[in-house]
Amino acid sequence: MAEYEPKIIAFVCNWCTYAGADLTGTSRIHYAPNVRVVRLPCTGRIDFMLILQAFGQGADGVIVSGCHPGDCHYTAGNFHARRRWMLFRRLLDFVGVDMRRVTFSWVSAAEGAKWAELVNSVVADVRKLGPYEEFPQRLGGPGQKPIEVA
Amino acid sequence: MRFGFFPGCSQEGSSREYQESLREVASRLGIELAEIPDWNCCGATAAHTLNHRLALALPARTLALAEQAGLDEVVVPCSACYNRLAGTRHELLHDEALRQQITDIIEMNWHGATRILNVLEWLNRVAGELPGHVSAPFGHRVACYYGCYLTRPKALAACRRIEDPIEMDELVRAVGAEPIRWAYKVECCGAGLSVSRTESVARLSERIVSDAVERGAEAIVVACPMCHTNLDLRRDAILAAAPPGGRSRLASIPVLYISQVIGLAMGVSPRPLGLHRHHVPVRLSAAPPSVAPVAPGEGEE
Amino acid sequence: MPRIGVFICHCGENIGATVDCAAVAQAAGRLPGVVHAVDYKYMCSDPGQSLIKEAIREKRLTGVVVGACSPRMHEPTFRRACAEAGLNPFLCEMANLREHCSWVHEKGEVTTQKAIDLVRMLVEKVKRNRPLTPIRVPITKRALVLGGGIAGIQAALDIANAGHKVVLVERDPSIGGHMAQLSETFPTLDCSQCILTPRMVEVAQHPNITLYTYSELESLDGFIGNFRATIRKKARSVDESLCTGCGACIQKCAQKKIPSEFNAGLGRRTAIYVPFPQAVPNKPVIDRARCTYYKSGRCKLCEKACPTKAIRFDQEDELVTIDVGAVVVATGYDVKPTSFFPEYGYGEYKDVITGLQFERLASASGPTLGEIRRPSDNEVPKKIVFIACAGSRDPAKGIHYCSKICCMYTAKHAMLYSHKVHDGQAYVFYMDIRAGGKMYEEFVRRAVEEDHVRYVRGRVSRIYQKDGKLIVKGVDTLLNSRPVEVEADLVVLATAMTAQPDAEELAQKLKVSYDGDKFLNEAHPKLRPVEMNTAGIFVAGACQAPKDIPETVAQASGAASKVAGMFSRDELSREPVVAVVNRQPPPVWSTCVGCFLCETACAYQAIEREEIRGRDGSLIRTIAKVNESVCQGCGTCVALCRSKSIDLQGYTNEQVYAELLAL
Amino acid sequence: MELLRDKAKSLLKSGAVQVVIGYAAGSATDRFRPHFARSADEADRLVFGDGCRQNLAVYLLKPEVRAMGKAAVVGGPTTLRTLLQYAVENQVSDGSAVALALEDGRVEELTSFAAVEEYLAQRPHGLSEEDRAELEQHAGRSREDRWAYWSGELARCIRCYACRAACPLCYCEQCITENNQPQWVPVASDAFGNLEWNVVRAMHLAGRCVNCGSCAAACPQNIRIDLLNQVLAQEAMTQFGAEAGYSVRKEYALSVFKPDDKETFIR
Repeated sequence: MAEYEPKIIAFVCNWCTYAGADLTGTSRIHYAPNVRVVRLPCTGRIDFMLILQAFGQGADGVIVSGCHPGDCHYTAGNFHARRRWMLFRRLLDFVGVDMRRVTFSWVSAAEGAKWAELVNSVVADVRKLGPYEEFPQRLGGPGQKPIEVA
Repeated sequence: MRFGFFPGCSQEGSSREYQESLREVASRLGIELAEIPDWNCCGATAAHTLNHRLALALPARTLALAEQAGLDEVVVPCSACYNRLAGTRHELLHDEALRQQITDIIEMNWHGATRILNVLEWLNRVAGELPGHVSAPFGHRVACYYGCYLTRPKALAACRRIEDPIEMDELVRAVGAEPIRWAYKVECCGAGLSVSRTESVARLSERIVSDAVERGAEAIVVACPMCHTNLDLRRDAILAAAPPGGRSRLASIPVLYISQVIGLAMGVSPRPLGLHRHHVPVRLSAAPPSVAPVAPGEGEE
Repeated sequence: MPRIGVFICHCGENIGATVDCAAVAQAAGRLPGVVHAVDYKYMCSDPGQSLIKEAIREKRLTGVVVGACSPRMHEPTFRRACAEAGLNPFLCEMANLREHCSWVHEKGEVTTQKAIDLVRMLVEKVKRNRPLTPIRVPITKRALVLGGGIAGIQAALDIANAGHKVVLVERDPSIGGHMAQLSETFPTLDCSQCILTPRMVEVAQHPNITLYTYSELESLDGFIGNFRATIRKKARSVDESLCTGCGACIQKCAQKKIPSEFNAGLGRRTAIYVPFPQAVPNKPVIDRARCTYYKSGRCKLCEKACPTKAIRFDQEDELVTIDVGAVVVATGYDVKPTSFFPEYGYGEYKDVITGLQFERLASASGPTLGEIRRPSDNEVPKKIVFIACAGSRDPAKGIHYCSKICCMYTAKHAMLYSHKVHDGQAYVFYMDIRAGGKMYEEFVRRAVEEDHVRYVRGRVSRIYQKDGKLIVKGVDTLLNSRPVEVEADLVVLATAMTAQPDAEELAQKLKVSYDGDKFLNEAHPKLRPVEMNTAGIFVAGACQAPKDIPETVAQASGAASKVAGMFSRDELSREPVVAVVNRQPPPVWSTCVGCFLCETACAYQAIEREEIRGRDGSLIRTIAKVNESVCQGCGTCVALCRSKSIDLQGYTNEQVYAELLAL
Repeated sequence: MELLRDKAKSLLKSGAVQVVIGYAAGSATDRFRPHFARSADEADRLVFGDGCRQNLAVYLLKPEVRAMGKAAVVGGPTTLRTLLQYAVENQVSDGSAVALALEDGRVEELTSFAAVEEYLAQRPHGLSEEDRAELEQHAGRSREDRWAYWSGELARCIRCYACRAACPLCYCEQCITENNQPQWVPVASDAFGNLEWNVVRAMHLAGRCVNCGSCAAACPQNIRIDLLNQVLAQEAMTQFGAEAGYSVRKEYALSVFKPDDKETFIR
């Protein structure tokens, strides 16, 4: 059976991490193709529910990344996001979600290499963890197993 | 009121009069100075030039002992001991890992409750009650000399204005004295070179004493044993280093501890204040009758 | 039914080399809602764009997805193309198949599949895009300039000369600021008054400039293009229309011993006074705190002396409200007084003065008419010591930064002193000489080589007085650090340049941010130095950071050009990517429950409270409302809102959710 | 009980309030139900006892109760904290409601937010010892155990939304679950839908929940959903020093920030 390829979904901010990923491209730094990037104006715009929805879509790992504190194009978006993540992480961990599959990071527009290294390390870690079988799938989502009718 | 007390080596030896006068003042104010049981040497310069952990462990043990004895605030007369104890407390409170390491070494626990006060901070606490106890106002012009350790480093400084401190000036004013404005409040007196290179101490201290004399001070007031040693004990070397002429006042201006000035103002006679132990005899003209001339060396126990 | 067009670009070899563009186009063609899918070698080229335009017209497309480079690169290009073909530009999205796919992955099926996924994400998103139109914001073409120093004067003149109305507000009785106090200016030693006074007169006479002196900003509301400023015209107690500026009242005034602020406390002035001879407007003001009449009700000598009966003791402060489109903050700086330095005598030594006070001594209109005489006994000092970095670059004193201009004006002072006191000797204690401007280094070298100023590299630890002399104890670190003592007659401290004492209060009125030292924050230190984060407010001069006159004037002209640029259009158009609170038909009005937790979270204060009232005026509900001209579109409020009543145009919840579900 | 009834009657008679929201005897000796006393004899049916734990502040925002005019609400510290949290969230203005704080038989009338703040300031803050111990006990387990426990528990959720109805701070007219464009929270009570709902409910109460326990009490399936709120309340306290309902001036934890908020997990 072909080697297991983890599915990674990334939510990134447009001004720093997305631009950083662009720089990875212009510098032709190769990295694992498992990630799909959703572009949002700011980490402040990233709703915590998106992370759960991503897992519900069959994702095995989620990356959430934006500007370093102080660099935010909107001055405070990332500060608000950080506070949300601090609380949300504790809740998910308490409920037993595998937090090793959720990665939060700051990647600036100048850190092309860091983006590539981040994706590669997340893909490698998640590949070791294997598919996130135990996480329930969204009804009608791609990972949905047919419902057995008793 | 009850305070902890850490005499350190100087209070038992070279500046016993500082402890004696401090205890006189404290008892007049109804304050108990409870010596920390089984205190050990603070390590002074020797320790922190050799080994950083040793320099922290020695004072840390004393801090732990004080905490166990329930002495929340400890008065430390000698400014070198004050620097070591307060410095250790500051470092250990700001570095949890270091605190863990040091408490392991001394095999005692210390939670950081004890606070370290030097004499000026302690006297400031009771400054309000001083005028009430003054029976013989110390009506003299005095030059308050703060030296170095009381104003450095900035984080531990007991004085608010580290370049032009006024705490001692306010205290002497509270007992009727008149502090003069002079330029050598925090200039170096040569400190530790007192033994190894006395001529440097002589040169530096001479400028301090002569500036005080030129500005009409009748006495120099200090709050640290080292300052007192250099300005008082080394007076002969100072005279040798002084330019010729105008040496009589240079030879006779006495050096008093702040606690002695307050003691005198409270009407305590010179002997209990240890004035007889000074190298430069304490003769203050037109001083209140209670200050009889005392020849040096007389009455040595 | 959505009719989506997908256009895959080869970008020459950049995408085509590793991604099978034809397969991607084919796969895209099979996606539900996609009615047109092609791939082409250079989609951003002219033929490429016309491919898109024709497809829009022929297939009546309702949405376009271009699979090519990064949207940060060509999103504007393709959106313009769609607009030209009649499709709302915000119905066009880009999938990043180059930087995020072809350039970073190997050629092969996996990469092509990723490209297809990326396109599918954007197709699902574009189905939920709605047509948006740029936000139009009307602009009031009048500028408010705060501060009448050289920065404010320059900005006001530039804006006025660009044909726009300007209101210049100055707190002191006259404009001119600190520059008016200077004797000569480095590096050319031309007289400060000679180059400044003409500009001051030009301001007073400019038809487009309304000048309010002895006035302060009371409050500022509104947003870019639509500010409402309230200005408090403090009562001058003199009727400006009648007063001819003859000065008779000043001669007669009984109060003659008031320390003159203009002369930095060295000279004296009367209660009714004009700060300096070249003041603009040259009309006196009564200092009510010091005037005998206001203290005891007697005197009134000035009223008796006034030929035109212009004195108005009962004059009240006046509040003036004006509409402005932009604000230029040019409120200048302050200097630390000598009392800030305990080691230099705490300000008690008369002959230890600040650089500004030395300027007054050297100035022809100063208290000593230009002769260098020391304040204590009016003697000409034979030995003078200048101390650079007094307070600046001194973390222990809480001032970390370098004040930038002291090295230059200290050299200038030493030069002026040498020219005026030939047998005098000047010393300068310095740490480093910072003379980086044009002709600056040459200027300092002249002071050292031609005027024989003794530069001693070392800090001064203490100054004390002895037999009328000031003993300056320093060190010369270049002579193996031997202590140096100079018996000086006069000591000048180049004290630190700081923000104005009320800078914080002003910043809070303007709702702009400031740094730890109370200097105002520019939007971006390198790329937007004259703008501020709050749209429509600009900054110039030393209120933003210590700087010299050339930089200040350059910044003032920069700010003015920004304002003129803004006023060149009748309306301001802004990207419609802003948040919107949903509206529902009555009686619900909106799903927003008015908790306003978003209001505190908004970094731009763009969320306001809207009161829904019934026909009888009774308050039905209070709900949030986004001010579309101020909102920058970060979306923090959208993610914060529990009931999802607020959404971000261009990145609505539906769009983002659809993009995610396409994976 | 008597004190409470007299107080209610005097308030009603003086017209200070038009309705007193308290508890009345329920269908069994140990059961109580909310009671809206608007006249003297209705006030006589007011009772207070151990079982009265439901947070009555929830009725203050109901349009029907608002229509009755100014209300007085009976309750313990958590009810008072709800009042202050309503103030932070601009739902109740100062003086528009009276609180009757009940503690070991005494009734204290608090008419302003300041009075409520002062009353609460003397009471213990934060989670009680048992709550904290229970949380530790849950959090201490391995991840697999925690996941097994919670996915099992949440699977039993029938999405009746009684928790939402009971919670005073769930007052959104259109809750996110009723938003179907996009369908953030799936309607079906399958494993994913239940997880999504309970996580969203807990997060929406982070830094707001006053730990009154009404949600867990209302849950027909007896799922300990209040633990989810308590873990977030504890985290908000340790990380941001934020505690809901103790001061009108305290900002909502997620609408403010400190530039140097400490965290260890962001790469």
